[in-house]
Formats: sequence, C-alpha cells, structure tokens
Amino acid sequence: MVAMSKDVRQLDRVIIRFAGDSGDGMQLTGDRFTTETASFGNDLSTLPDFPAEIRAPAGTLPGVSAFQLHFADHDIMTPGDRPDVLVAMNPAALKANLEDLPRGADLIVNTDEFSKRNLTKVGYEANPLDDGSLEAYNVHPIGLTSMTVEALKEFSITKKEAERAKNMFALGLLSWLYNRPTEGTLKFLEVKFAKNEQIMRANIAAFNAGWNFGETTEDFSVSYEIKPARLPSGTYRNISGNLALAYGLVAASKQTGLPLFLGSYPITPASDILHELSKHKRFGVRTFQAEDEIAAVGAALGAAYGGSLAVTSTSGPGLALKAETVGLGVSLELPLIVVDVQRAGPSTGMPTKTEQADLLQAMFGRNGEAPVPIVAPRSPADCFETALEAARIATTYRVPVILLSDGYLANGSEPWRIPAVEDLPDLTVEFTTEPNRPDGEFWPYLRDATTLARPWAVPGTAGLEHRIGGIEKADGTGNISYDAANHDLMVRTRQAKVDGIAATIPPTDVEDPDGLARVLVLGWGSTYGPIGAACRRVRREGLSVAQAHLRHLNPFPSDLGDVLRRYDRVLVPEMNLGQLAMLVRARFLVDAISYNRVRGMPFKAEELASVITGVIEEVNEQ
Amino acid sequence: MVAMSKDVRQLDRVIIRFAGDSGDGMQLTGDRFTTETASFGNDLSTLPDFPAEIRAPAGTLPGVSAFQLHFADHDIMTPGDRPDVLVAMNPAALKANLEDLPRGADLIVNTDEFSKRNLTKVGYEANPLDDGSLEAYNVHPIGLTSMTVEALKEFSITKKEAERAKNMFALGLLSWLYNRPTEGTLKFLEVKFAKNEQIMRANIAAFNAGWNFGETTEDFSVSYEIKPARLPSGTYRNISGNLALAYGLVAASKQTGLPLFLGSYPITPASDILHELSKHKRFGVRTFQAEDEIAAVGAALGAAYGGSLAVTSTSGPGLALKAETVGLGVSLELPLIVVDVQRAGPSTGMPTKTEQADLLQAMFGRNGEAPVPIVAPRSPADCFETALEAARIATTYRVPVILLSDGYLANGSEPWRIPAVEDLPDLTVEFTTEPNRPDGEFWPYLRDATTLARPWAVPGTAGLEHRIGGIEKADGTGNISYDAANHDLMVRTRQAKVDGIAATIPPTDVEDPDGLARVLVLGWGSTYGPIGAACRRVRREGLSVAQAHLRHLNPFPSDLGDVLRRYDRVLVPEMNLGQLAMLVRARFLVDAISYNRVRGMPFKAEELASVITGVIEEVNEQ
Amino acid sequence: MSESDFPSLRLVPKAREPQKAKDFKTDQEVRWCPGCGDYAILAAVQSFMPELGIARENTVFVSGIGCSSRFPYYMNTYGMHSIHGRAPAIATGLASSRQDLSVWVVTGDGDGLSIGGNHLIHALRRNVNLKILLFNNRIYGLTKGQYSPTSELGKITKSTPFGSLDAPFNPLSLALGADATFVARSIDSDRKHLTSVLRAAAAHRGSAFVEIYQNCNIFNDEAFEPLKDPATRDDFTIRLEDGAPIRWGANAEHGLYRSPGNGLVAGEVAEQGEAGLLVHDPHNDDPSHAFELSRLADISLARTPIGVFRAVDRPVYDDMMSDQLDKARATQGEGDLATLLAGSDTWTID
Amino acid sequence: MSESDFPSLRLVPKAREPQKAKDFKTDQEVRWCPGCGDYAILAAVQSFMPELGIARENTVFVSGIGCSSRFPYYMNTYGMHSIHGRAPAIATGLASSRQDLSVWVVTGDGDGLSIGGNHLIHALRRNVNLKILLFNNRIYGLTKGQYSPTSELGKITKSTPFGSLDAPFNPLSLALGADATFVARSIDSDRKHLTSVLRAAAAHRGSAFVEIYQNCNIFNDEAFEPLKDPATRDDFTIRLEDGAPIRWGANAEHGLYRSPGNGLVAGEVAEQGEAGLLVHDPHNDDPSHAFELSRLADISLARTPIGVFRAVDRPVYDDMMSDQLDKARATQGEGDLATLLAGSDTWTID
Ligand SMILES: Cc1ncc(C[n+]2csc(CCOP(=O)(O)OP(=O)(O)O)c2C)c(N)n1
Ligand SMILES: Cc1ncc(C[n+]2csc(CCOP(=O)(O)OP(=O)(O)O)c2C)c(N)n1
Ligand code: SF4
Ligand code: SF4
Ligand SMILES: [Mg+2]
Ligand SMILES: [Mg+2]
Repeated sequence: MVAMSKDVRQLDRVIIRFAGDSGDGMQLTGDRFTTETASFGNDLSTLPDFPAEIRAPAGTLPGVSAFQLHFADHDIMTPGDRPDVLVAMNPAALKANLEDLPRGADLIVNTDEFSKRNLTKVGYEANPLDDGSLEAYNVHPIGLTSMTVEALKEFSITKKEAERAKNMFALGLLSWLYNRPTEGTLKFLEVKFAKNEQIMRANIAAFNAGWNFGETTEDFSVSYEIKPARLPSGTYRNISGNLALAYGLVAASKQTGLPLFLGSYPITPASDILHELSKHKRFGVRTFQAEDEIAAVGAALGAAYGGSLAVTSTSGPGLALKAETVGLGVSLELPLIVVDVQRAGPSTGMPTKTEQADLLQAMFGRNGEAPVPIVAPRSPADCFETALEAARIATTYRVPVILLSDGYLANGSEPWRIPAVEDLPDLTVEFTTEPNRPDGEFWPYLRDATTLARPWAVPGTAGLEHRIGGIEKADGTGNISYDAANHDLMVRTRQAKVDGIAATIPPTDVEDPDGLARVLVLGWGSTYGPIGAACRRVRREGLSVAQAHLRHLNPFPSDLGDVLRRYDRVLVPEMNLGQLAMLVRARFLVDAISYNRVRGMPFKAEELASVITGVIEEVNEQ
Repeated sequence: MVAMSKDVRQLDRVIIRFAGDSGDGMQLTGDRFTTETASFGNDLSTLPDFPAEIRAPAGTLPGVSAFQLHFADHDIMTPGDRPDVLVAMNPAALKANLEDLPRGADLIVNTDEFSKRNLTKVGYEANPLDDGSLEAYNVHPIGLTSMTVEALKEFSITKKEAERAKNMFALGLLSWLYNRPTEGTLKFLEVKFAKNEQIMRANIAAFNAGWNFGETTEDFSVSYEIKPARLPSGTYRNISGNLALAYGLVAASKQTGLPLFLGSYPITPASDILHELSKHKRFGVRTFQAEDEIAAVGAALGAAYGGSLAVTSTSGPGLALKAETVGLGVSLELPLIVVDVQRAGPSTGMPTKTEQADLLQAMFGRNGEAPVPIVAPRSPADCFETALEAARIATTYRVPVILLSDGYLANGSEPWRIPAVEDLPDLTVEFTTEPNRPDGEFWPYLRDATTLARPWAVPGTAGLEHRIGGIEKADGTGNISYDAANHDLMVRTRQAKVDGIAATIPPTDVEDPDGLARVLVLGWGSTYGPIGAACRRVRREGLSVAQAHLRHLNPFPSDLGDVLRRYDRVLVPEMNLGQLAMLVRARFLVDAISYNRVRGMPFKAEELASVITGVIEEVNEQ
Repeated sequence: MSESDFPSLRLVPKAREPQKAKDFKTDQEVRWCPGCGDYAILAAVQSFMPELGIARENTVFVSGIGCSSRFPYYMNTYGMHSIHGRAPAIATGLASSRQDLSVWVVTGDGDGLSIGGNHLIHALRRNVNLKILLFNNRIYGLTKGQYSPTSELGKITKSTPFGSLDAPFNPLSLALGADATFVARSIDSDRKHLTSVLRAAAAHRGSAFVEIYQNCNIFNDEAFEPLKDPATRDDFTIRLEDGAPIRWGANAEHGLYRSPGNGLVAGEVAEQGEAGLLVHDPHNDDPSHAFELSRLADISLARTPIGVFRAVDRPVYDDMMSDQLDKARATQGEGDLATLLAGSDTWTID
Repeated sequence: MSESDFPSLRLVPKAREPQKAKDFKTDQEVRWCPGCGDYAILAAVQSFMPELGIARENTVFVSGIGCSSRFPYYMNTYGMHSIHGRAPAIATGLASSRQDLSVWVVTGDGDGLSIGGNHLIHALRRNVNLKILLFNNRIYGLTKGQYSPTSELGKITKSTPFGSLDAPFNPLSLALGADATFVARSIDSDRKHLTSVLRAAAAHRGSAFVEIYQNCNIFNDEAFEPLKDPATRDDFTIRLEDGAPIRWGANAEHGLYRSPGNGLVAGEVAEQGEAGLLVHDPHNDDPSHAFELSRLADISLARTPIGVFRAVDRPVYDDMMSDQLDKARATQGEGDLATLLAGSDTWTID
C-alpha cells in the first residue's frame, strides 16, 4: 500500500486524537498508530487518557477513552495541546473532546453512533452533525461501523464481532491519510489473533478497507506526509515511562551486580511496572505481589537487608501507607528504591489522571526527621536514566530514594535512543566482608568518611553478625542509645548524608540560548515537555527566557541558589498548588512565582507560553 | 509535722531531680512531691524522664528513671535547666545525671548502692564518693536503703519489701527539707496500700523516718521555705498534658453536644489519653482500642460520619500510618481530631523522649493536595484549650484537624486554673436536616458561603440519603467527577476552606514588653516555656527581645507576615531541624534563623538565652 | 414480611411505609462492565432490602475500593465508598456508635482479604453488628486483572505471567478461624439462594460474613461455571440446610458421612443409607463442624457447600459498648463536667 | 545431632565447627523485667540453635515491636528489630530472596495478631520458609499493660477499666484458618517441650507457626498458671504426639473421643476404653482435625493441647520463586540486557 493516487502535502507536525467508548479499542488504535509512526522515524509524544472504570457504561461521558499522538519531522516535547484531527467514535467522544479542538481542525465522526438515544445519553438535544454547531470544523461524517460491517460481510463472524473491528477501519483510514507504514500493524494483527483466523482476517480486512476508503473517497482530497525527524543518530524505539522505568531497574540490577527484588501491590498507574518486571525472571528478577503496600515495602526492605537491589512501586495512596516503613529504612540506612507514579489526589482522587502533588509527601511524609533523596524523570524515556540514578544514590548512600514519576510519564511514550550497554554507568556495589575496627570488631554504623554511608554487610558474612533496628542507635556501634547528644548527632548525620549527595550531582542545566533571559522557568518531572515547548514558543516570538529542569529534588544541585538568583524572576509551573515553589522559596528566599493547574492533565504549551510571556512583560516593564 | 527545730531559709525557687533505677519508684516519688507542692500553692513545672523498657536491667545506665520538678513563689515556665538538688539512688543515677548538676548543688546519694559491683556496672573504676571527683558539689552521703530497713525492722514484711520503701524515706527527707505539707502523701499511701496494711504502715513509717532524719541529722543545717506563688485568683489543680487533653475532649463533647468517640491504638507517649478517656463512660465517651492505627482512625472517621465528635490519638509512627485515612477525611470533608503526641524519631526513635519533628509530616504527609488545619498546645494545661479549639475548627469546617502535642507536654505537669464550665466556648453543632436546594434536592457538597464547609447530614436523616467517597467529586452534587476544571476547583476550594480558618483565629500574640525589641523569637508547641524563660533572662540582662508563640500552625494567623517583618531578625528555636522555620521562610520570605536541638529533651532556658543574646548582639552591631 | 422477622433490627427505626426495590435505586449510572456478576448481586440486594422493613435512611453501605466497592453509589441509602481495605474498620466505628443503623459492608476478595484482611478478621472476632458481603471473583477487577488472595495457585495473570505462587485463602475457613459468629456462602447467579442468605445474615445480630461467588467476565470469566452449568451444578453444589442431613445431586443421591479415619467422606446414599448422614447444624457453638464443611470443596469447586455454615449467638460488640455506657450512667450518674475538671486535689488562690 | 536431621535446611551452609549455646549470646544487656518468661524462651532458643548445625551467620532473627520483639538483640546472629507488626512481611522479602538463610520471626500477641495480623496470615498461606515464634502473654507488655487480641473477654486493663469487650482470637485456629502448614504450641516454662517444638518447626520446610505461652509477670502475671502449677497442670495439659492416641492426666487417665453428635468429647479411658481414642495425626492434609484440637481448650486453659497440631508438606513460596527463575533461565537463557532494551520495534537514524 504505497501507491498514491491523490496529492500528497508535506506537513512538519500533526496532532491526532482518537476518542471513543471504553470498549471501542481506542488505546489499541492509538498504540498501533504510534508504533507505525515510530518505525517511520518521526519524533513523537503520546497521551493516553482513559477512565478509572474497566468499562464504564457504553456511550456515556465518563466512559470516553482517548489517545492523543503528536508526531513531527523535528524533535517535539509534548503530545500537543489541541488536535489537528479528532476521530470521534460516538457522541460522547465528540462532546468530551470538542472543546479542545481548534477551529479549522479535521473532525472524523462515526455517524452510525449518532442515534437519538446516544445523543440524549450525553445531553445533546439536537444532532450536532445537523444543527450547524460544528461549522467551525472540517467535518468528515463517516459511517465507520456500517462500512466496517459491510466490508466484513463475507466473513463467518457475528455482526458484533464485525462491528468491533471498526477501530481498525479508522486506523486504516488515518494510516492512509498520513502515509504511515502498515506492515507492522498487519503483522501485529496476525500475532494478536493467531488463535482465531476469522477474526484475524476480518481485522486485517477492516484495516485495508479503511485505507482504501481514504484512497477512494472524495471527502479526503489530499493525504499528508511528515518526514522522519532528524534526531541524533542511533537506534530508536518507542517507549512508555513505565516500561523505561522497568528497564532502568533491570539495567541497574546488572550495573550494580545485585539481584533485583520488587515488592509491589497493584495500583493505577504504577501496576505496569510490576507487570513488566514479572516477565524478566531470566534476569534474576524477583517480583512479589504483596498483600498491601506496607508488606510490599517491608518485603523490599527485607530483601535489601539480604543484599538485593530492592524496589517498591506504587502511587500516592500507597506511598502514604509506606511512610512508616520508609522511615525504618532511613533509620536502618539500607538502600531502597521507592517508585511513586503520582496520580491525581487527594485520597483516591482520579486514579487514571496525572498530577505532581506528592513532592512534599515524599519530602516530609514520615515521622521525625527522616530525610530521603528524591529524583524525578522528565519524560517517558528519561525514566530509564532516572531509575539508574536512583539506584546509584540508594546503593552508594545506603538510603531509601524516592523516584517520583507520574501518570502522564507512565503511560505516555516517545522515541528513545537505545543506549549501548557499555555506556551505562558502572554502579558496582561491594558488600562489607571484613571487620572495620582496628580491634577486629565490626561496627555497623561506622561510616565512610566521604559519603557518610554505613557498611552494608549482608547475612551470610561470617564474623560480621550484627543487629539493627528502628530505635535510635549509638554512632558507630549501632547499639540502642537514648543518649541526648548522640541522638542530635545521628539526626544531623542522616541529614548531612543526604545533603552530601549534592556533591555528586551535576550542576543545574540551564537552557538560556541567547543568554539574555531575565526570567527563568523552573520545573521538575513531567512538565519538562510543556515548559520546553512553551519556552520555544516564547522565543519564537522574539523574547528571551531561560529554562531549568530539576532531576534532583532532594538534595538540590549545589548551584541552584546561585542560578535562581541570577534571574529577575523565577516562575515555577507545577501540576499542584506550588510544592517545588515552596521548597525553593524556603531554601533560597527567592520570590518564585508559582503557576498551578491541578487538572489531572499535562499543561498545554500554549497556555504556559502566555503565562511566561506575561511574566517577561511584567519584568521588562519594571 | 510542722515543728521546725532548725533554721528555715527563704528561697524563691528550687529545682529538684529524683533519679534512680526504673524499679526505685522515682516517678511515684516525683508525683507525690509535685502534689504536695501543688497543694501548697507554688507554681511548678515537671519533667518525668524514663526509659522505654518496662524494667531495664537493675543498676544500668539505660535503666535510670528520673523526675525533675521546678517550683517557685512566682510563675515559672519550665521544669528548670539544672537541678539545685539531685537525689541519686544508685551509681547509675549519679553518672547519668551528674553532668546537669551545677557546681555547688546539693547531691543526696544513697551510699548503700555504691558497691563495687554496681560501680563497675556503669563503668566507675573508683567510687566517686571517695575519689574526690564530687568536690564541686555539696554531697550528702546517706544510707537510704539501710536506714529504711532499720526503720522498718519491727514490721512483719520481708527485707525486700522494706528496701522498696526507700523512696518514701527519700520523699520524707526532701519534704522536710522544703517544708512540704505531708497530709496528702499520708492519705495517698493509706489508699494505695489499703489492701496490705503492713506495707501501708511500713511506707508511712519510712516517710516519717525520712522526715525525722532531716530534722535530726547534722548534715542538713537548714531547711527551706518557698512561699506560695501569687498566681491569678481561682481554683487550681496540677495537671499533665495528656490529662488536660483528655479533659479538653470531654469538654468539647459537651460544648458541641456531640458524643465523643475515640479510636486509638496504644503507643507511647499517647496511650494515657486512651486510658483516661476509657474511664469516662458516664459522659457517653466511647473508646475503641483498635487493631492498629489505621483501624483506629478509620473507626473514628466512621463515627464522624455517624455524627460523633470523633478523635484518634497516637504518636508519630502512628500518624504516618493514618496518613491515607486522614486524606480520605479531607476528601469526605468530615470533622475529625487527630492527636499526635510527638516523640523522638525517625522510625521507632526514642519512644519516651520528646521532639517536635512531626510538623511537616502533619502538614504534608498525605498523597495529593490534602491540606489540614494544625494546632499545638504550648504547655501541659494548655492542652485543654487546644483540644477545644481543634474541636471548634473540625466541626465548623468539616475537616480533619491535627493537634500536635509532644512527650514533654504529655507527661509534664503544671498548675491549672480550673475554668468554669459556663466560660467554655459554645461549640454547638447543628446537623443538616433539610434539603439544601430550591428544587428540594440535597447536595452533600453544596457549601456554606462563609466557611466553605459542606453540610453534615448524618445517617438516620430522612430525605438526605447520599453517598460520599474518596474519588474526586463534582462541586455541589458530590457525584464522582473526572472533569479537569472541576478537579482544579475542588483542590483549590479545599485549600481555600483551610486558609479561610485564619479569619477566625486571633492575631499573633507578641510579647514585647518595652516595645524596643529588634529580635523576635518565634516558637510553637512545648518550647513555649523554655523560650519564655529565656526571654525573661535576656530581659533581665537589660536587653530587649520579643516573643511570639503560635497555637495555629496551619493556617497561620493572618497578621503573622506583618509581625515577622516588623523585626530585624526572627529566631525560631525548635526541637527539630527547622520545620516551622521552613514554613515561615517559604511563606513570608523572611530570613528566619533556625536554632535546633534534637536531643529528645526540652530546651534549657540558659542555653536559649545565650543564643538569643547572641542574635541580639549581632543585630545591634549591624 | 413483618418487622418481627428481624428482631436483630429491633433498635433500627421502622420504615414509614412499605418500600420497593426501586426505592433503593439511585440516579447514578451503574458503571460495571456489561455482563458483570455485580449487577445480579445489586439487583438481589435492592429487591431484598424492603423486606427488612426498616427506614431506608437508617441503612448504610460502606465499601472499600474495587469494582465491587462501587456498590454504595447504587443504593439509595446512606453510603461511603472509602479507601482500599478499610471498610470494616470504618463501619466498626459507625456501627458501634450508632445502634439505630443497619450497617452493611461490601468488599472484594482483594479489598477484604488482601489489604483489608486484618480489619476483616478483627471485626469478626469482635462480633460488631455488621453484614459483610465479600464479592469473590478470584481476581483484582478494578486494577485490570492481577491474581488475588483467592486465585488458584499457578494462575497466569498480568502480574504472574509464569503463574502465581501463593496458595489461596479459603475465605470461610479464615472467617471461622477468626471466630466469626455467622458465616455463609452464596452465588451471584442464584437470586433465590442469595436472597435467603442475605435474609439469614440480616436476622443475625453481630458480624455476618457472606462470601458471594461473583463472575468477572472480563478478567476471570467462568470462574464459577461448574456451579452454574446445568451439566455440573447439581453434582458440584451442596445446599446446606439447618437441621437437615447433608445430601446433594440431582436426586439428592450423594451424602456426607464421617469416615472411620475421622474425616468427612462423600458417599452414595443408596449404598450407605440415610442413618449415618451428617446433619447440618449451623448453631453448634464449636466452629469445627462448620470448618470441616468449609474444607470440603477444593479450588475446582467440586462439592461446594453454599448456604449458612455457622450462625451462633455471642455478645455483640456494639451492644456491650453501649451497655457499658448505660451501666456507668446508672451506677455513677450522668457525668458532670465541672466535677471532672476539678478532680480531687485542688487549691484556691484568692 | 547431624545435619541430616534437618533436610529442611539443606540450602543453608553448615557451621564450620560445632557451636554452643553461648556462641549465640550477644554482649547486649538483656532488658526484660526480672522474672519475665522471655528469659526462659531466649535460653531455650540459644541452647537449641547449635543443634541445627548451620552457620551462625546464615541465621537471621527478625522481629517487630514489643517486649518480645527485643529478642534479636540477644541472639548473636544477624537480626532486625523492625517496626510494629511488619516482621512477617520483612522476613518474607528476606527469605524469598535468600534461600541460604534460616529466617526466624519473633513476635508478640499484639505485634503478630493485632497490627500485624494480616502479614502473619498471608505469610502462612504463602508458606514462606519462616519460623514464626509468637510469644503470647495475652497483654501488651511494652506499652504497659493494655489488653491484647488474646486477652480474655472482660479483662480489666489500663485501656479497659470496665472490662474489655472483644472476644479473643485463638491464634492456632486463626493460623489453621489461614492454611498454615505447620502449627504448634508450647510454653515458656517447659524447656524440654519448647525445644522439641522448636526442633519440629526447624525441620519443617515452609512457614512454621509456633505459639509460646509466655508469662508477663508485670502486667499479666500467672496467665498460664494452670498449665504450670503441679496441682493442675497434668489435668490441664494435653501433650500431642504424632500417631499416638490423645490421652492426658497424671496417669493418662483422660482421653479424647468423638461424640455421636459429631464433636469431640473428653472421657475417662478406664470407662470408655482405648479402642475409641482419637489418634493424633498432624500430617492430615485436611486441617479440620488440627482445628478441632485448637478448639478444645477454652480461655481458662482447661484441656490445653501443646505440641505439634499440624505439619504437612506444601510447595514453599521461596522454592517456587527460585524455581521460576531457574526455569526461565533454563528455557529462555540468561537475560541479555542489550536485547531487552532493543525490543522488537526499532528504527535507526544515522
Ligand atoms: C491503597 C491502595 N492500594 C491499591 C489500590 C488499587 N486497587 C484498587 S481496587 C484493587 C483490588 C480490587 O480487587 P477486589 O477487591 O477483588 O475488587 P474487584 O475489583 O475484583 O471487585 C486495588 C489493588 C488502591 N486503590 N488503594
Ligand atoms: C506503629 C506503632 N504502633 C504502636 C506502637 C506501640 N507498641 C509497641 S509494642 C506494642 C504492643 C506490644 O504487645 P505485644 O506484641 O504483645 O508484645 P509484648 O510487649 O507483650 O511482648 C505497641 C502497641 C508502636 N511501637 N508502633
Ligand atoms: S472488571 Fe470484572 S468485576 Fe470489574 S466490573 Fe468488569 S466484569 Fe465486573
Ligand atoms: S512487661 Fe511483661 S513481657 Fe515485658 S519484659 Fe516485663 S514481664 Fe516481660
Ligand atoms: Mg476481586
Ligand atoms: Mg504481648
């Protein structure tokens, strides 16, 4: 399918959103389109968005599931603000997504679902396809369901089965429209439905029918081409944040030389890390699905005591439950990686929606002074490196490290330049195997002078038998101690150990292309894309702005205070009520402005650009 | 026993410390002396200090149990820094307490316990009573054990039983020395040992023997008198923080008109609140000893839903466990009082030692944006009023409130002017009983315009049946909502509700007697006494200093920023690594200096005074 | 049915007028997958509730998190959809402070037996007046199909691609081991039986634990098919009846006997006679009999007893708590705040 | 004793030389109250450990919080004094990642059955290779005397001045309800019996649950006196022995029989004869027999069985976990990181 009988127009980037009922297979459709696009070599960024229910009632607003994909011939940073094309499989999908659609956008609508009943279900009094309310858009009304059924009538499958293939019809159509390669999808369908040949062939037929429909129909007069992106050379794959994180942990296991142990309890949107790691037994990875989050982190801590690279993965409510045990980890000074894939809170909140509101929980959510290092990835692929960094800190400093991902990173995806294994950092860990005192004794709390880390002597090591616990310990010996001065010393030492990590982290990476910026935009975590895209926009308008994005939230890079003070104004956009802003204000007494949207969705670059522009203008007026 | 054959000297204040083995009954001795002193009308302040073990091994340093009492003829603020008199019942008690003893202090030592074995046990190579190392003190070597046994030889009790009465001998001696009334103690012993007359009479005899020994021995040439304090008029009693807190909750139950429900799991130093409240069934108080802290707060939340004044009490590790459920309370918007009697952390830490390191946990220790009001008492007696204030906020704003007491407040005691019940605030709560919509519907999240509180309609109210949960809710109706804009609104509304409490709290109370201070000392919680005492000292030296002490940690009083900016320097002493300091720095961008001691012990006024003086001098030099 | 059928509900106000199933429906869209067994359970509960004759507003459903735990939204009573695993604890606080309420807990095999296992067993031993309905679909539905504590060993799921390693709980054995006073089992597809078990649970004063086999057609379809399939169900299902000999099969041809070796054995009644048949006695103080029955079925569901395994009276936590309050007031008099605050050791300064 | 007595410990390295009790003592002062039953248990464990013949450094004691949980500090092995209730979870992570260790959990009735109840029952159903010693003193010792989940109903304590309201757990019934593969009971004061139970627990591969009655002379003194007092102990204690008829009394004059009504009854052997005596079989796959025995004693301790109630083989969690790893490597080959990272859908940019 490469013959092109219609005009082909060049575009540099496109944003597509597939939206339909939870049962319509939109996530699969989006995934496939993404894979096609990735293998074509575009840069891309995706945003799946689905309800918390397994299958919300058909045709309702809460039941809408959507998948947005942004792809381009250059490097891009976000899944895009507003789709150029919206595929709406039913009235609910139309209603839920229309407000994001810019005037003039393409709107592909499955007319078959626009029955009176379905319209009423979502509160449409009149059919929007008829009442002129969609005038501003380039509407393509298509009977996706009926055409699919028609195309499959020769197959011996039920009507329902035929209808279910309509997403493949839509995928075929869009694949034609954007000249995507199709072999991958065809192969995928062959494998997926290998057990049922009729269904397999029907899905392939639906896909082809969709493609051919595009080729034939008058409704689409041109198709589009988006050239591969000129990314740095290398071998690429598309990867989601949870997958990259899981791979990062497997890599950390190899690089440290420690077997990986994951203790986890399923929770959206973190469960996929458990699912992924449970596949890799040949890498010596042990996964333990615990009875709850407390047992999950407890088991991980037990495994850490035994010498594993121990990890626990969860989301916000689970992190709350783990607090006491993480505190024990701080006191025991054992390495532990705690992954929190943040979701919208408080409480159960909105489990499938993203948010950044666990930063202060991660910093302070334990009794007593219990400091832990915190790192956060900035993009789906960056989860890989961040996992390695968490492992480095945890094993070097013998401390629980919290890694803050979020729902957007977890499920979103982007191309990833696959690193060469030889280029991964060497994180080799040496256990203590000999007494550490001149008198031949072993003191479990005798610290390394540089890192302040205590020795990690694992059970099975003869002569180093020792007991540790959550009660305050005497400096050095680790024996129980209620001594006042010792406690003060230990509290400060644990803090100093964490603060000392700053010496091993790179200086703040500031992007200030013309060096003229007076405003710095400071961010952390998954807002990197939107902030970066917004800064580009602002710069395109001829303004200067600097961007710095933190991977290390605790401790901060040593130069952060200096960096912040270099600018007239620091703007901190966050998907919370201002948590990083609070930390930098307290630490550096810099009057950072907090910009917050707590909508369960990533920022839009457009919106951020206008906020940034506003701040620049204000500063320039001063 | 009032005849005084020796000289009586007047003192304005005295600090006594009783120290002995865990089995020596030092807490009881201290309690009795305190009660005598209270009934005499002195102002006083106490500091019990005991090990976490039930009975640590006899004669060891970890086994030492101590009780310090400061009493005076004027109002005082702390249990005192350094004892004027130390009673040391054995070598361990001497060794553990000597460093606090100022030169010239009286040191009463039980010589009978200074055996070679006991000395070695604590690492004394020579007997300090003989080797001149105690020259700086006014040592009174007394065979307390043997004299007690001698005094009781006519009783038909075992030698061990006789020996056990030595604490009463010591109490008798000290009672003579400071001319304490004795009837209370005699009556107390009669009741305590009512079941065993021999033991009762023996203890009374030991007490009398101690008194008479003081009267007779050459070693004490004078006794002392400390006049009653001129406190505001009223009826007083001595009260500990945990008791005052429990009473405050019972009073809040009466004032709100709601039955009290306590869900709790035992933990040091909070257990006594559970113990106390479980006695007051005639007040309709329900106490539920749960299987863990999560169940305890869960049950409380369930009772709150049912219309009780619901409380859960715990210490730091328990607060960590309750985090997720408190977050649910934030989302459900139900009233709940969460009492955290802080102890030294992290993890198990030092259970019987005090600390203030849970402030940030209380602020931020939950997933998502889950703001809760926080209040903290400043002295043992102040726990009463703070409990009422927590109840006011919780019931008015339908929100979980965290009350941060600590181990020092919990076990320490002071005289309390008993309030008249008529003077207690009216906290009457009215449940919602009628639909709140013009169309006759009931919307559980339709808010009060002023407080932003939602209606509290309890099961059993016909016509208002409704369902609530931890998933994000639509503004007004409370139905499940994943709408982006609604979530942003709800997150901000919950924050605004808590922020709005500031409108109902009094302005910051600043003590700046001469109005000339350039330095403000800002504190919260149990440091009130030491900071106040330190400020007095500093002022006595002719310097000016202001003191402000926060009862409300979240939200702050509305004028706090203005207050802080009025001073050249703000000093924040805390028994943590600077938690309040961080909050005020972030909020007001004031360069507050943090002074921290994390020793599991209250600050010493002397130490604080010198820190304050240092800051004042520095400011004056500028 | 008249109120007198439920003396267990004597402290709960009566309904002002007779209710219908539809009075218990809410305006919220039911958000389970089409075909989910939860629908049938919801319908059974909604049509059973009017029988209780109590005021709808004095009924409360409390749940945790899971597909099953969405239940309260669909009941037009008071309700709380709380957090994962904590419903029994929350309901304990509610029930023990409000004796005028009928409190129901809805939970799942994950919610109730995994994260919430401890609260469950403690509520049972305390005998709090709660009716606990555990929807057992042997899977985590809401989080999209991980194995649960009732999944069979070796189960292939998202989190166990090589098969699960943990032996499952037997929920009834666990409840009996925790000294539950009422233990029963039913199944989503048998409305009549389910209703009879709900009735028995409601009539029990104290904790009632009801396991309901529930089909999750998305992630664990047909888990209980042998009990539903007409070809197998009669041979697989043992319907327990109070005081009746334990027999089953299309023609009650199978029966339960005690073996000489001490255990229970299934036999053919035609061969072994009726005399030796074990008679079901749910009121036996010793839970051993109920426990034995709970062990009959293996995970393949062969010989699955359904019905009431155990129903014995034991003092109820909430009753005892309120009795203590009443007694304290009766013997010591109503508490007086001023007296309390004053205590016994005071002094006065003028 | 030679190593072969403990095939359960086959994966644990052997001691290089024979050990003595004193090798297992640490230099830490023991901080229990004088007279506490914990001392006797500590002594029994320390003198039993050498019998195992394994390397001391491959032994780990993990505990929670409570007086009992101070135990690890006094054992010269590896050890962790963790947080309240979580020891079984922590030990699960350790044991399932380190098959070369012998992992022991020490817990109390509060630690193990109150806050930690869920972890305990899940460890038991999983059959993790842990030896769990629960010191049951029927009280919270460390927090100074509140009632515990094993305290008798109506107990007057600091937190229940009017008497406690919750019926206690029967720890053995609970463990059996949770499908524990090894369940036993012993008592602090009987060193020989305690040692025999420790031996049986160590010989069991999988989770072993051992309840040890322990006297807290400060807050609940003499709780188990009827089992210790020479005047009563023979009549109160039933010593279970594998394969032996169940008899007790100074002259083994009492015996256990099955009643016609289906339950168990005590009888006089002289009257009822030896033939009908129930024979103890801890290896019965069906836990019902062990469960019945666990119900024999009431809270007054009359007819208290001690010894091994149940000891059956079932696949062990840690073994299965490591088998899965081995099998994956054997069938798929050792994992190659580069291959994993590359996946199957890649493209190259030059
Ligand atoms: C603290 C916490 N941990 C984990 C989750 C994720 N979670 C939600 S429901 C569920 C399990 C549901 O299983 P089950 O109780 O069997 O209910 P079902 O969906 O099968 O009815 C899990 C793990 C959560 N919401 N909260
Ligand atoms: C999270 C937490 N909650 C409560 C406590 C307080 N606490 C310590 S030990 C204990 C109970 C101890 O009882 P048990 O397990 O029976 O041990 P025992 O002291 O009787 O040996 C409690 C409630 C704690 N340390 N941590
Ligand atoms: S996932 Fe399963 S249990 Fe959940 S609603 Fe769907 S069918 Fe029912
Ligand atoms: S309190 Fe009881 S259990 Fe604890 S050490 Fe003392 S006697 Fe033993
Ligand atoms: Mg389930
Ligand atoms: Mg105990």
